[in-house]
Amino acid sequence: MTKDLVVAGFGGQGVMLLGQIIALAATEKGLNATWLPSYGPEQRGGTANCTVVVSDEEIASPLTDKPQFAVIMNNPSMAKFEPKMAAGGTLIYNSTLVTQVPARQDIKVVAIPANELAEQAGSARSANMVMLGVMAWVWRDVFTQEDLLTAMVHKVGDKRPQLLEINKKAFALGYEAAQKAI
Amino acid sequence: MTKDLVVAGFGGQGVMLLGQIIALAATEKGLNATWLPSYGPEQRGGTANCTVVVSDEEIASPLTDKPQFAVIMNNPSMAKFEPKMAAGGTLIYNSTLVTQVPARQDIKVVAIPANELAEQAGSARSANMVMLGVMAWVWRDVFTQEDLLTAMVHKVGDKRPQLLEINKKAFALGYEAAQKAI
Amino acid sequence: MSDRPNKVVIDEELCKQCELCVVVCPVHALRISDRINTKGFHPAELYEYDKCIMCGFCAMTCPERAIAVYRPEVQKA
Amino acid sequence: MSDRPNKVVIDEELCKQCELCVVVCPVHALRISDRINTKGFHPAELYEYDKCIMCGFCAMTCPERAIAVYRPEVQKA
Amino acid sequence: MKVVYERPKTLEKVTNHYCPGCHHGILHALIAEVLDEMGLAEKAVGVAPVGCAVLAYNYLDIDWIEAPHGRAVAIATGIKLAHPDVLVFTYQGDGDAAAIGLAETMYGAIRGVNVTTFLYNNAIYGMTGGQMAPTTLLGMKTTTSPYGRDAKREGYPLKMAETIALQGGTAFSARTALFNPKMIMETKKRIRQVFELQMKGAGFTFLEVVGTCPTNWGMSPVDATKFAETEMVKTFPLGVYKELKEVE
Amino acid sequence: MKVVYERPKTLEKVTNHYCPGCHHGILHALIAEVLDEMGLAEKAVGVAPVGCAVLAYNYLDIDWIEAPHGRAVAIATGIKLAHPDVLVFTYQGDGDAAAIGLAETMYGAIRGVNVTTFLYNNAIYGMTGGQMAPTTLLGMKTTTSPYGRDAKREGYPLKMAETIALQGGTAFSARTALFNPKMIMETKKRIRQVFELQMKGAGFTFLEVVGTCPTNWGMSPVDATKFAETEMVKTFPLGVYKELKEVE
Amino acid sequence: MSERILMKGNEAVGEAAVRAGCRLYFGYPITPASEIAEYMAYRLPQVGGTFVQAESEVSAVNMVYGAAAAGKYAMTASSSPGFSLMQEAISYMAGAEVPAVLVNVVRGGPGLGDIQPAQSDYFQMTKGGGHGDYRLLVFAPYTIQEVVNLMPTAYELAFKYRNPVVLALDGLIGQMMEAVEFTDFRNPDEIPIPEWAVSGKFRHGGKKNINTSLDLIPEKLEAHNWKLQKKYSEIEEKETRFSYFGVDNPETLVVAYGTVARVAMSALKKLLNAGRSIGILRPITLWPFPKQALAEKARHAKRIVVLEMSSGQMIEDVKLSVFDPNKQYEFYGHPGGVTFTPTEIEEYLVRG
Amino acid sequence: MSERILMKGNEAVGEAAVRAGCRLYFGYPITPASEIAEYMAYRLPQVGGTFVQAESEVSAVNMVYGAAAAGKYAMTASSSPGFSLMQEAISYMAGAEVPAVLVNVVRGGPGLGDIQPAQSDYFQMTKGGGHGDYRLLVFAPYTIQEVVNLMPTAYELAFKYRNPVVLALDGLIGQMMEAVEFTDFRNPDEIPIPEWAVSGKFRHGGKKNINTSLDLIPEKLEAHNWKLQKKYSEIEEKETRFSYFGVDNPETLVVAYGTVARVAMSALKKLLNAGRSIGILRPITLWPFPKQALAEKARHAKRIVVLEMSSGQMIEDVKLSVFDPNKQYEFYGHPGGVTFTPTEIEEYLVRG
Ligand SMILES: Cc1ncc(C[n+]2csc(CCOP(=O)(O)OP(=O)(O)O)c2C)c(N)n1
Ligand SMILES: Cc1ncc(C[n+]2csc(CCOP(=O)(O)OP(=O)(O)O)c2C)c(N)n1
Ligand code: SF4
Ligand code: SF4
Ligand code: SF4
Ligand code: SF4
Ligand code: SF4
Ligand code: SF4
Ligand SMILES: [Mg+2]
Ligand SMILES: [Mg+2]
Repeated sequence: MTKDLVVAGFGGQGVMLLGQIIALAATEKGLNATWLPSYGPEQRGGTANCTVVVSDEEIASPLTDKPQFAVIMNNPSMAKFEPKMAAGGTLIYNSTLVTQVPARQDIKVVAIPANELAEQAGSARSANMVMLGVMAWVWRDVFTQEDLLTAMVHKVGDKRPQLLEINKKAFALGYEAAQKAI
Repeated sequence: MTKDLVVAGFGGQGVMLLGQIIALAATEKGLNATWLPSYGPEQRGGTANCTVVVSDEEIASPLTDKPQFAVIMNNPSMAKFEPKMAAGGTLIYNSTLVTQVPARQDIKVVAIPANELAEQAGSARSANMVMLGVMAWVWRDVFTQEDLLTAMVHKVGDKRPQLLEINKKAFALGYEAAQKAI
Repeated sequence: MSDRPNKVVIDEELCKQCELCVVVCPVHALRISDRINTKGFHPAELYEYDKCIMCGFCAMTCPERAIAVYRPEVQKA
Repeated sequence: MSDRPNKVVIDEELCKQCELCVVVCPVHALRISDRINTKGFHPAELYEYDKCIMCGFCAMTCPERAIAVYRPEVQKA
Repeated sequence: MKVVYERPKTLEKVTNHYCPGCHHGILHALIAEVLDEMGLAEKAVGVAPVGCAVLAYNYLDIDWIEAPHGRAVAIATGIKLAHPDVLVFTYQGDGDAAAIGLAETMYGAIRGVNVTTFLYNNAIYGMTGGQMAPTTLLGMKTTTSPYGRDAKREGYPLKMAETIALQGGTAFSARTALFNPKMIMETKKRIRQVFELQMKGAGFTFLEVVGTCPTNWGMSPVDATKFAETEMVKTFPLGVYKELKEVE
Repeated sequence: MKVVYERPKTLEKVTNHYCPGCHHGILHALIAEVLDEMGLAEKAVGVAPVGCAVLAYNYLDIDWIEAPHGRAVAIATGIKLAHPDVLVFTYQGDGDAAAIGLAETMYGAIRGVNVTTFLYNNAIYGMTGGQMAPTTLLGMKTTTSPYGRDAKREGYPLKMAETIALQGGTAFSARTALFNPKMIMETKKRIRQVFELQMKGAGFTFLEVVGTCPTNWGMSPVDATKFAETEMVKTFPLGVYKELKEVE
Repeated sequence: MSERILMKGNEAVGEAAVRAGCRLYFGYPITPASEIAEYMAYRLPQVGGTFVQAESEVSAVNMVYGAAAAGKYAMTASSSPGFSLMQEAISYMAGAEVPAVLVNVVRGGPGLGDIQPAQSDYFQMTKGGGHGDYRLLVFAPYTIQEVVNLMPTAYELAFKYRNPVVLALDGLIGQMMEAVEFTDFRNPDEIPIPEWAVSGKFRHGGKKNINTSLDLIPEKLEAHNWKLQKKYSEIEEKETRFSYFGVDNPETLVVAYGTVARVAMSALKKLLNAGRSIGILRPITLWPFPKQALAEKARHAKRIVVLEMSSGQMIEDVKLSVFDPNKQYEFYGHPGGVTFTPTEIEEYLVRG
Repeated sequence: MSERILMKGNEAVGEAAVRAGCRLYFGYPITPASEIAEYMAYRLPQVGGTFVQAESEVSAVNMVYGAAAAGKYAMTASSSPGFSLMQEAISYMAGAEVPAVLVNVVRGGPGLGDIQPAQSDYFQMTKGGGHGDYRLLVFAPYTIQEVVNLMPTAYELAFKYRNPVVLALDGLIGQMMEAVEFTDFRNPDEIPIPEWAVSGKFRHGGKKNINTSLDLIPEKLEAHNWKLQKKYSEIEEKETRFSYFGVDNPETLVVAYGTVARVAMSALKKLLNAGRSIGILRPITLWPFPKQALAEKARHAKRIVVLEMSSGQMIEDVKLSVFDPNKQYEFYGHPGGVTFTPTEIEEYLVRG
């Protein structure tokens, strides 16, 4: 099993963190995982993205030019990654912000109103956690919800219980939405 | 015709200048000439030396490991260069200061009391000009006395007529001594 | 508002919503608007036209030089 | 001179004939000698033994630290 | 209708890459305004640093060269001696001009090179993500002084305007800031003054400008501006430290 | 028989390579004397420069490292942090410490590195044959200022003791000389003082010592010494510029 | 301590150095290497070590020079432009036989270039760089775990041979995260201060130590040079490292290191599954270069394909190693900070 | 003006530069290159030029960078350790396509080494040096006259290709004197300021010039790199220089440059007189290396003897050029500042 995922969006949308939580969850499960950020000028103002590869074998390239999975948080990222998706891949996008709906027919497309759900959970800033919940469903063959929630706690800490609650709620809403949408 | 010469002595003995005058005389005659100084740590305190090559052909190496001619102004230089002389070469030394008389039988050895003659000419500092006079005789197949004297004036200038007189006198004494000695 | 002569003109595409102009305005005539520009920022706007004394502070403070300030010809009394 | 106790002892091989000691000596007790060392320098020497007040100025000035200065035990009167 | 303020002609009409509220943008604009007013844009050459201002060449409509990190004054020296008739200035960060480039900056002053240096002092390495600068305040946390700058461990803030003022070839050295309109006007006045001095051949002119780095200070632009006004100036007192009155 | 003066133990008994009458020899000896008196030779590490003192390691019987040109203070920083219990000093020329090594020397002072720098100021590049130094006097002819140093062309002499004194981490900065016994004793006193300060962990200690270069000044040793006394001190006033009294 | 930790490459460099016994870090920030300094600034005070942010790379490497000459495990890290500034000191350290570990997280050049992963400092690290005849041991790990595993070796060899060692990474390895295991933790107090260290005479029996790269007598300097060359020969003989993956006598032999090798692995696996006669030789030491291994693996090959994130540098060593005009040598590269994609490598190898 | 003047190599460098149109010199003293700076300090003010003694080689080369980017003929000179310090800026200049002439009077290394003639910076000048993929045109004259003759060419090519050019001398050529003739004297006012020069917009029609080596978009930086590589190919094609002396198809082919070639000439002449089948190929450009010429001359050779004042650097380019395993390659060298003697070369060639 080798799966890869691109997470892309604005700098402030927490896409790096989302990728790291998934990589951490994999590591904690004893799987191999790589997390590769885009860095540098891309970051400032423009889009930020990272690539996660999860595998039960040794991972060769941490970088993928034809992602199987993608979480797309804004329009510029959609423009950048839709054409790169592997045929048969799954593209999940934040339908609250992304107005440019994917046109490709050879990929699975999942629209998740991440910001809406996040606000429902208590903070628009937890849109990335909504997407984590979505990924929990999408990669349910790899992770339990518990796996990802534990990794999330390890990553963001549990010092601010209120924030954690919001994040968990967002996660749950995402998981639910994904179940419905897919 | 290709001739080479090593001039060696203490830093203050004007050995560099002596070599340069000969190289200049050759150049002014339309011959080819190279002058190569030892430089660096050898200079401070220890011995200084230079190598002059004069030729009517293009000069390949400006550096010679078996000099045909040598002007030796002090003991350390004698120790250094006597063993290097080409068989059949001519070694001229300053017998006022050099106490270590050359032992080799396969070279011509010429003792010139350069400092004495220089003092006779008016200044111990013109010992190098005595040796220039000597070289004028030794290399009379290449240079006229005039050639070397002209080059000397070009090199040291004629601003200080008194000094020039001493130098010329030293030159003459050297030339004379060489005629007698060789 | 549109038929009143220009006082403060903000290039909304250049604005980065830093609020420096808002804070510097001595008469509190500026605020951050609800609009959103293509870079995702809410640009500043002049919302108290009459208060504005056209001092130019906002313009000289704006790091984006997104603001121009004009002084309408005054009909002297 | 040799049976008088040491006052100024100059290591002639170390001396470079710079004359700094000669000039610094407050009583002009030093001079450059006629001797020549293996490096070709004429070393300084104490030529006015009696004048020397053993102040040590020459020693502390000598860049070669070629000079040692001693104060003979004085037979107090 | 009278123009109170319009974007200066020499300031290219593009969105710069600076973070929202960063004072780099203000300093750029002031230089552009003075170039416009003095009619010098055609004769000016800017030397961009390595630092957040590395792309300054995209923002002012004059000739530019991008120097290796810290070497702006050396580059400027070469240009000025090649063309003594052009106005040459360097635009540098504190890391660029006062850490890796300290010797070059100092020698501009020692040699009295007839160029102008603007040092944007934001007490941090902005471009590389918030490491300690020579000018980082004592106690300030940065990614390379994570326990807060401690004089015993990380040394003392370097006061460039004062140090430069001490050098023989310095014609002008001052520290200004940009935290309110008065200081902005003061800074602009000084920019004009140093350009005038340069055109008269006075020698090295140096203007340290206290700025902000909201992003790496972890503050809003408004708070960062306040921090510059209340905290930065304690370590970096504003004022003129050397000023040549007469130029022969 | 009482010893008034004997060659210090730590001064190796070899002929040094310095030209006759060069003050480098005096400064070496004074450092050796202080090391002897303080019993620190076993604990001392010297950092030799590139310059006439490049072979200093042959003359003092202590551990030595020879640094790249100008980098002595950086090297010293590495050594000191590796072994805080050793006494670390750099011995540098004006070219080494104040031209190519200016940033390194300054940062010793800014950072307050607990090492000592001796700067031998002979206003010239001795080792390379008499080129202009940062400290060359105005009007002085050198092989690279053949028309005499002109402030407009070659800039101004750099005053290191004053500039170093300005930096926060400097515990001591002074300028002394060696042109007469009084000054020699003063210099020795200061050497002891800076070593004591270092052993107390005071921070960066800096001693600029006005010396001579008879060879490249084209003077006899006696005249050169006089020149130091009468001319050099005009541009380089002797004195203590910063002195930490209390060390926590 | 054998827990698997998800870690950024640059941070792993720092942690691995700490665990190898390094307590002295001197550095100057530069993308994409800055996290090494940042990690050390945070980590070293926790273990009684010292972090100094130098005023420049010139200064940083000279601080390392001093600390290493004093006998301690010291380190600096930078990226290409900063590494260029270190060349004089590196030549000195090689000449004076000072051991240290220097990290170069290579980025796109020349000049300021960009900040993306590259391999265009190959020549600089393996041959050119500073002046004079000297060599550096250059390790080019391709996973973060390999970074961690090589670190203690890097220090051991640096001190064994008294020679600077370079860890050549690139922006990708520096910036990515993956799980690593740290097994060793060496107590620096147990690392003896070497005999030769400039550390105060009292530390080594009152004998005076001099560390210098100067010898003004050319004959002596020549002798010193031949001594260094002998050491380099010994290193070539004993310390060459590589890995090979593929069929035994491949028709197509790919040569690549670091990130490129890693990306190429994906393609290789596919091609091997498809039954192709192919293999990849990955130099782990760029110097000493695995000459013999390469010559052997190339014996039956027709195509020798060199992949580099540069415009072609290692290709010269490949040719010199194989030294057979009857092969087809192909270079395929990306200079300027562009990374290969697995697909493009696969396509290239299939097409070629 | 075609008088023969007896002149020191280093001074001839200065005079030749002045006559080529250089009026801006920035340098820092170092043996054995200092006389170049000293000569310029004296000479440039006479012709309205400017000499600046920089505070370091880093600063000197950046001043050259500025002046050259401003469109003027500028120069610096140094020797090995100083040249190492210039590597970052040289990489920048290559990247930003800034033309200048840089002189390296090579001395013995590594480190502080000594101050005697050497050739051990070959790798640094031709390949390694700074970071990133770039090349420098490297001229290696072997007489002072050749120094003088190459100087105008060096500037012309620097500006034609917008690339730094290196004049590689060594202490022997720098310090020796021989007669030279100066024929050209180019009035710098007649050298047009190029279009691209950063010299104030008014000088080039109000169009804004930007000089930079930065491009943060890797794809663009890659394209820029390929553009540079194309330029380098053109230079390789058009600007390779060498000289050959000896029989047409020598059995023994000697390869040497600069001082070594010159010393070897003495031996060669003797051996040719003695009827030996021998020849010497002397690269005049070290980069571009005379690959084809060498391959041709080597076709019938059995022995290929490479002589270098180093521990063996050019030998790699010789092998890559000939690329034939059926030859005998011999390296004979002196690192550390030791110069060959004519006799030893003769004996070596006879013995071998
Ligand atoms: C030789 C070299 N070293 C380091 C860097 C990395 N670097 C780029 S900008 C910078 C510092 C920026 O700080 P500053 O000069 O204060 O400018 P700011 O971004 O704060 O305006 C550094 C260290 C580099 N590009 N080159
Ligand atoms: C990088 C480098 N640049 C230049 C030199 C040449 N160099 C050796 S010593 C020296 C200057 C010596 O002057 P100073 O530091 O004043 O010492 P002094 O000899 O006067 O005591 C120079 C430029 C060098 N060795 N290395
Ligand atoms: S011009 Fe002055 S009063 Fe008007 S909005 Fe701007 S700051 Fe406020
Ligand atoms: S100062 Fe400028 S950028 Fe900032 S909010 Fe006001 S208009 Fe926008
Ligand atoms: S000890 Fe004093 S008095 Fe005696 S010789 Fe020396 S300087 Fe003169
Ligand atoms: S001071 Fe020393 S070196 Fe100089 S003359 Fe006197 S004894 Fe000799
Ligand atoms: S990082 Fe800091 S200095 Fe740089 S643009 Fe952003 S706020 Fe300004
Ligand atoms: S050259 Fe000058 S500084 Fe150097 S030893 Fe000689 S006199 Fe002293
Ligand atoms: Mg800054
Ligand atoms: Mg000096």
